[in-house]
Amino acid sequence: MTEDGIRCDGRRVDQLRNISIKAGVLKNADGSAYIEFGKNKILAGVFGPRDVHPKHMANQDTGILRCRYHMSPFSVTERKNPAPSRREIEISKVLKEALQPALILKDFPRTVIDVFVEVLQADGGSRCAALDAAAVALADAGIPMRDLVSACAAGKVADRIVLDVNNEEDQEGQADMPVAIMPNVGKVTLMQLDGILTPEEYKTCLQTAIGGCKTVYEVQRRALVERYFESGEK
Amino acid sequence: MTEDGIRCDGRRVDQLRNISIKAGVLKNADGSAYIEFGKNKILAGVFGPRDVHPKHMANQDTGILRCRYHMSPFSVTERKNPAPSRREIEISKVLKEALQPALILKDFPRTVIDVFVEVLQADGGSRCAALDAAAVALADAGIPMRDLVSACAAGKVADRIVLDVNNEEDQEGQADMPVAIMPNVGKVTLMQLDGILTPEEYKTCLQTAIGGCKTVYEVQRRALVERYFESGEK
Amino acid sequence: MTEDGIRCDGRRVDQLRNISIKAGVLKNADGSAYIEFGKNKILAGVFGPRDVHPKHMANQDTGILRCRYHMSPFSVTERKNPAPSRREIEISKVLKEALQPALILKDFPRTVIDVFVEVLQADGGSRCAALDAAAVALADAGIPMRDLVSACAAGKVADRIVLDVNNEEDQEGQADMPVAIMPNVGKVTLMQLDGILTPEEYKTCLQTAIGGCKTVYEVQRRALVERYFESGEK
Amino acid sequence: MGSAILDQLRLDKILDLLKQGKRLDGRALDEQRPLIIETGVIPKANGSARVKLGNTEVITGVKVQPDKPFPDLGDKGILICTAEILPLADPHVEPGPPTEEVIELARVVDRGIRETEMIDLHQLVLIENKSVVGIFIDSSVIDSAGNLFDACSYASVAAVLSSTIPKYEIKDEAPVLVEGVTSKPPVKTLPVSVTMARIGDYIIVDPSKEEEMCMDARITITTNSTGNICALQKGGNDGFSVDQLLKCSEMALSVGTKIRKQLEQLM
Amino acid sequence: MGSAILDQLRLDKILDLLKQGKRLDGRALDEQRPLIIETGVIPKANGSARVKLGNTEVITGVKVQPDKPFPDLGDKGILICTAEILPLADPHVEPGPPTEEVIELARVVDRGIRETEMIDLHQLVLIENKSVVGIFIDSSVIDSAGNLFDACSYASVAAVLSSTIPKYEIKDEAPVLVEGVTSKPPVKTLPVSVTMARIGDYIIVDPSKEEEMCMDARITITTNSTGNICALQKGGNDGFSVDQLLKCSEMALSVGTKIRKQLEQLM
Amino acid sequence: MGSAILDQLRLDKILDLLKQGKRLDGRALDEQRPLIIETGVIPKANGSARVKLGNTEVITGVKVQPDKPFPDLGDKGILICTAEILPLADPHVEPGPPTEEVIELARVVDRGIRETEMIDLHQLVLIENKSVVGIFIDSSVIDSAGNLFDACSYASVAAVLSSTIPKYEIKDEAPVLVEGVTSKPPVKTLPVSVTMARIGDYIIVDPSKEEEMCMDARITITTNSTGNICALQKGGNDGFSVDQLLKCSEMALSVGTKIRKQLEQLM
Repeated sequence: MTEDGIRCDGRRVDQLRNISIKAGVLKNADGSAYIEFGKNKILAGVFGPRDVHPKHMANQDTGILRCRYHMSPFSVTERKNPAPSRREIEISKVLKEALQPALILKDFPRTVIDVFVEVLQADGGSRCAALDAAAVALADAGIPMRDLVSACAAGKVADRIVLDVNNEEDQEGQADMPVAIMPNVGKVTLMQLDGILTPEEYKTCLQTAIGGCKTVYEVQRRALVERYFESGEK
Repeated sequence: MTEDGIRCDGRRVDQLRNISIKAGVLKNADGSAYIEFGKNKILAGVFGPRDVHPKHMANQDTGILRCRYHMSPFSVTERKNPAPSRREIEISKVLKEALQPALILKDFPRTVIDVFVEVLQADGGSRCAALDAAAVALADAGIPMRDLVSACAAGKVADRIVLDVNNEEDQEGQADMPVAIMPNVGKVTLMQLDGILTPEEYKTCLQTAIGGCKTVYEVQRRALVERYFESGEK
Repeated sequence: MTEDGIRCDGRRVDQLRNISIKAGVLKNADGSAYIEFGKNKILAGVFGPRDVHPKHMANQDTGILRCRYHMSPFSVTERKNPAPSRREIEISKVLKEALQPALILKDFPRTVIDVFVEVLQADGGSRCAALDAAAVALADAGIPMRDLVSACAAGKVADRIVLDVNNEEDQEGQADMPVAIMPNVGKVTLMQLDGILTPEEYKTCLQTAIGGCKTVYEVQRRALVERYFESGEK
Repeated sequence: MGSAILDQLRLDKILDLLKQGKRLDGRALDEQRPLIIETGVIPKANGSARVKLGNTEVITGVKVQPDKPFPDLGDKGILICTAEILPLADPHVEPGPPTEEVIELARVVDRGIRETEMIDLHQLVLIENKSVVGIFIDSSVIDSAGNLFDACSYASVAAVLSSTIPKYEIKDEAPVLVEGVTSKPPVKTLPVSVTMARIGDYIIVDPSKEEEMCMDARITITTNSTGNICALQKGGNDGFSVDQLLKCSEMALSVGTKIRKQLEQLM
Repeated sequence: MGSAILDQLRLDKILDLLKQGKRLDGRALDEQRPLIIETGVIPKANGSARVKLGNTEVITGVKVQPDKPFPDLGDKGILICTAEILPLADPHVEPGPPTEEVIELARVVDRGIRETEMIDLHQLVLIENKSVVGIFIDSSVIDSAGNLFDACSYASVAAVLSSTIPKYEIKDEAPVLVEGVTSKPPVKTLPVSVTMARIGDYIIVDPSKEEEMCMDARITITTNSTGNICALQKGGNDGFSVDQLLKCSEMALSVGTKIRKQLEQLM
Repeated sequence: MGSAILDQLRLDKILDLLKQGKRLDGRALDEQRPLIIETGVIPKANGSARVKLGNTEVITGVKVQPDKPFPDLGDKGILICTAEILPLADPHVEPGPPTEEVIELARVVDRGIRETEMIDLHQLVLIENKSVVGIFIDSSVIDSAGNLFDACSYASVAAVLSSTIPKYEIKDEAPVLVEGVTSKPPVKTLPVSVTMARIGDYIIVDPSKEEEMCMDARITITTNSTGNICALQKGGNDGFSVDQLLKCSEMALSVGTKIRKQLEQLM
C-alpha cells in the first residue's frame, strides 16, 4: 500500500471492488442471482417453500432453511476436489444463519427453502459475495423477507483498517472480518474474524464493514429494481 | 492377424469365442445363469418381482428394474478394489436399459426386479456376456418377457471389422462396439462405441455384431431348454 | 518373565492388573461407568430403552441392543483416525453379543438400548475392560439384568498360561484369549482366541480367564454398591 | 397417479405434433436449439466456456497442472473429464454423491473427447513415466432443460479450445512453472456430439426436457473432423431398429457439421 | 408377528428332532455337510477355489503382487483376506458397504489363516522395509445356506494351496516380474475351521441356514496340522457353558481331521 | 407440538429471570460456570486435559508425530485440531460422520489456536519442505451441557500446555525419534475463548444447554495474552446489534482474564 492509502489494486482504503448483480438469471430455480464482486463470480439459486425430503426432516411448527455453499473445481488456482470440504460445510452453516433472520419461516410450516450457492470463480470475500447473491435470489423467488441481507468484509492490511479485502491482501493480511447486516432492521447477522485486532481496531473494522454493507445494499436494490421494474422479461 | 483373416486366438473374423451358458445354477436366487464367453466367467442372479426397500422408491404405476454389474477383486490382472467403480456404475445403468425393453414392468406395480451380475473372470466383452447371462437368469426366474436379450460386440482390429473382440485385440484395437438385440422383436437395446469408424465401417460393424447376437441367442435358448426340458432337477 | 513366574510388570501369572470402576460418572447418559484396568481408561454410557431411529429398525416383538466400541484418536501410540476401523466394528458386534444374554429385551418391544464405549487410553485387553464398564453402565441405567457380565483375558506368554495379558506381553505373546462370563448364571458370553494353544493349554487358559472374571465381578459389584448405597449423590 | 396422467397427455400431444412433422417448441425434427458459446468466462481457469443450448446452460472450466502419469501410461499426459448437475440447475437434483445418470453423463462426455483423440496426450509428457501435464475438464450444469450430453460436450470442447497450456521445466526432477510462457493445447480434431431421441417411430435431434420425459430411447453419437464416428452411447428404456440406428449416424454427421463450424471459430 | 410364530415353530421342530439325535436334513449332530472343493476355477488369478459345503457355495481368488510392507512389519510380506456375500447369494443381502456381519466373517477367516501362521510371510520379502510380496485372498459367497465361516475358510485355504507365486527381481529399487518362473506358496500348516452352533442344550456341527436362524450361540474354532487350537470366535446372542466349550474344542479337532485330509490332497 | 409449548415456557421463564438480572442456575449474566482443569489424564498421549465447565465435560489429547508439511507451507509444522461429541455425551447425538454443528465446533476451536499464533509452527520444521513435526489436538466431548466451544477450547489449550515435544533427528532423510529427550511446546500466547448468547435484549456469558435452546444468537470471541481480539464466530438464527457486538468484545476481554490466569498456572 502507498503512503496515501492506495492499495495494490488501486483502491482507497474505504473503497469496495466493482460489484454487479443480476437477478433472475436461471430458468429452473424459483429465484436466482449472479454476482461479480471483484474477481468473485457466484451464482445463487433458490427453491421453495416446498415439501421436505426426506419427510422426517419436516417441522410442523415452522419452515426450515437449508443452504449449500459450493466451489466449482475450476474456481481456485489449484483444482478443487468437487466433494464438499469442511470449510464449505462450515460456510454453508454460517450463510444459513445469516439469511434466516430475514425470513419468516413460521409462516411456512412443514416446508423447506433451499438456497444453493455456486462459486464459479473465487476471490477474497467469497462468502460475503455469496450471501449478497443469495439474498437477492431469495427476493427474486418471491419469498417474504423482513429485509435484505447485505455482506462485506473489512480487515487489516499493512497496519491499516481497509474495506473489502481482496485475495492478494488476504494472503499478506493481518485480519479479515466478514460481516453481514439487515440494513433496515440494523442487525448484524454474520460476523467472523481471523487475525489480530486491538479492541479499537475491532470497533473501526466493524464500522468500516457495515459501511461497505450499506453500499452493497444499494447494488442489490438496483438489481431487483432492474429485474422487476425495468425489464419486461419475467 | 494373418492375411487370411486368422486372429491371434485362431478365430476367423466372423467367429465367436466359445460360449457356454447354464441356467439355474444358484439355489437362493429366484433365477440364475452362469456364462463362460471366451475367458469371461460370469454369474447372474435375479430376485423378484418383490417388495421395494426402501419403500419410497416403489412406483405405484409400474414395477422397477435394478441392475448391478460388479467385478470380483480377482477377476482382472491387477487386483480390483471391491468398491464399485464409476465404470461399473455406468455399465450397470446400460445393462438395465438393455434388459428393460424385454420386460413388462407395468404388470407388476410397486415391485422391483433385481438383477445382480458378478464378473468372476473378465475378458474383452464382459458387459455383453453379462447381459447374455442376465437375460437367461430373468427367464429362469419365470419373469414374463417379450423376448430374450442377446449381446455381442464387433470391432475393428488391424483395419478389419471383426466379430467379438477379445481382451488382447481390445488393447491394440481401433474400435469396439458392444451391441444387444431382442432377436425376435428386432430391436437394438444396447449399443456403445469406443474408437474410430467410417460411416461404412459403422454399418458393417453393427451388422456383424447383430449376426453374433443371433448366434448367442441360440446358445441362450439351448441353456433354457436344457434347464427346463432335459433335466429333471428343478 | 522370571523363573518364579514374575512378569514384566511385577505381577504373578495369576494376578490381574489394578482395576478401578466408578459408576454414574456421566450426567447425560441414563447410565455410565468409568474403568481403569491396567493402563486402559474407558468410559461407557447407556441410553434406553428408548424409541428407535430410524423407525423401520424397530422390532415389534422385542427390544434391540446396539453397541459401539470406539477408540479416541489419542488412545494409542500412533494417532488413530477417528473413523471406525473394521476392528472396532467387529469388537462392537462381539461386545453386543456378550451383553445381550444378560438383558431381557423381550420385555421392551419396539425400543432400543444403546451402549456407547469410548476407549480413552488403550492397553492390552481393552475389549474386556470395555465390557466390564458397559455391564456396570447398564446396571447403573436401571435396566433389568439377569446377571452382570464380567470379562478378562488369559493368554500364553513365555510358554506359560497367564492371567490378563498386558500390552507389552501381547506384542511378544503366543496367545490371547478374551473371555466374558455371566458370573451367577455360569455362561460364557464372549470368547475369542488369537494364537496357538494345545488342547490342554486351551482348557487351562479358559479356566484361568474365568477365575479372573470372577475377581472382576467383585470390583463391578463394589462399584455399584458405592454408587447406590454408600454415596448420597444420585 | 396424477403424474402418470400428465405424462400420457404430454406424450399424446408430442406424438400428435410429430405426425405433422412438428415439435412442441416449433423446431423441425432434425433441428437443434440455438447454440450460444462464450469462452474465457472464468479467467482464473486455464480455459473456460459458457454454453447455452436452448434453455440448457453449462459452464466448463479447464485446469492444467503437473501430475504423475497413470501406471502403464507413462508416455501420455492425463485427461480427466467430469460433469455435475448443480442443485440450482434442477428442482429434482439433490446435493450428494453423483447418481448413475451423472456418472454416465460425465463418462460419455469424456469418451467423446478421449476416443476422437482430440488432444494429443503424448505432447503432455514432461519426464516419461514420472511427470506429465494433466488436463482437468470440469463441467457444471447450471440450468437443466434437456440434452445435457451435447451441452456439456460442446462446453468441454470449447473450453479446451480456449485454453492455454502453461510451460513447465524440470528442476531437481520436479516440474516448475515457467512464468509467462504458454502454448495452445495440442488439438488434433474436433469432436461433435449429437444426441437424438426416439419417440414412437420418430427420431428427433437435441431433445428438450419435455421430450426426454416421454422419449422411448436416446442415442449420442460423436463424430470427428474427418467425418468418422468415434463414440456412441445408447440410453433409455427401449431400443432402436437397425434402420433407425443407421439414420441416426447420418443425422449425427449432417447436424454435426454446423456445430463443428461454430466450434472451429474458436480455434 | 407372523415371522415370530414361524421362528417358534421352526425351533420347536428342530429341538424335537435334536432330542432324538436327528437334524432337519438327516445329519448326525457332529456331521458336516458334504464338502466339494474345486481349484483353478479362475485361471487369471494366481490361485482359486470353488467350495460347496452343502448348499453354501463360495469362490475365492488369490492375487499375488508386489507391495510396500506395513510400517514396523518390514520383514514380512502382506496378507489380506476379505469376504463378501454377493447380493445374488441371498435375498436379504443388499449391495453397499459391508455390514458388521460381513466384517466379522472376513476377520474370522483372516485370523484362522494368520494366527495358525499358515503362510510363512518372512519368505515374501523382496527388500526389507521397502518392498514385499502381497497375497490377497478374496472370497465371494455366491450361495448363502449357512456356515459361511467354514465355507469361506476352506475356500481360502484351498485357493492358497492351489496358487503359484510369481518371481520378482529388484531393478532400480523396483520389483520386476520374472516371466515364467513361479514357486509354490510357503505353506507351514493347514488351518481347519470348524463352526458349531448351540441350540438348547445341543451342540451341532456346521449349522445350516435354518439352524442358524434359531441357534442360541455359535462358535468357530480353527486348529492347525499339529492338533493345536489357533483361533476362536464366539458369536450369537447367548452363551456357552464351560463344559460345552471344552466339548466344542474336542469336536473341532475330531471333525477337523477329515477336512484336513481333504485339503492335504491339494498340496 | 408439545415440544414447541415447552420451548415457549422455558423462554418465558428465562426472560423473566433475566429481567431481574438472574439466570436459571443462579449465575450473574457475565458469570461463567466453574472451570475445572486437570492435565496429564491420558499418559500415553504427549499432552492431555480433562475440562469441566459446569456440567459440560471434555477430554483432549495431543499427539505429536513426524509428518510431511502442507504444500506451499514447507516452513511450518502441522497443526490439526478436531472435536467430536461422543454419542455417550448427549442423547441426541448419533454415531456417524460429523454434522455441520460439529464441523463448526472443530473449526472454531482450531481458529482460536491458529489465529492467535499460540504455537510457533516455524519451530517444528525438521527439513524445510520435506519433514516437519505435526501436532494433533483431538477433543472428545463426554458430557454435553452447553457451550462446547469454550470447553473444547480450554481443554485444547490446556492439553497443549501440558504436552512434551519429542526430539527427532534426521537419518537417511527420515526422522528418527531420539529417546528420552523432550522439550516444551513453543507457546507464544494464550488464546482464551469466551462464548456469549443473546436472549432477547440480554447478553449472557457461557450459556448452559437450556439457555442455548432458547437463545436468539451466539458469539464466540477469542482473545490473546496482550488483550487483542484474534478470532470471532457469530452463530445462531438471529443477529446482534452493533452495540451488542461492542459489548461482547469487552466482555470477552474482561471475562477472559480470569480464565487466562487459570491457564497460566499450567505453563
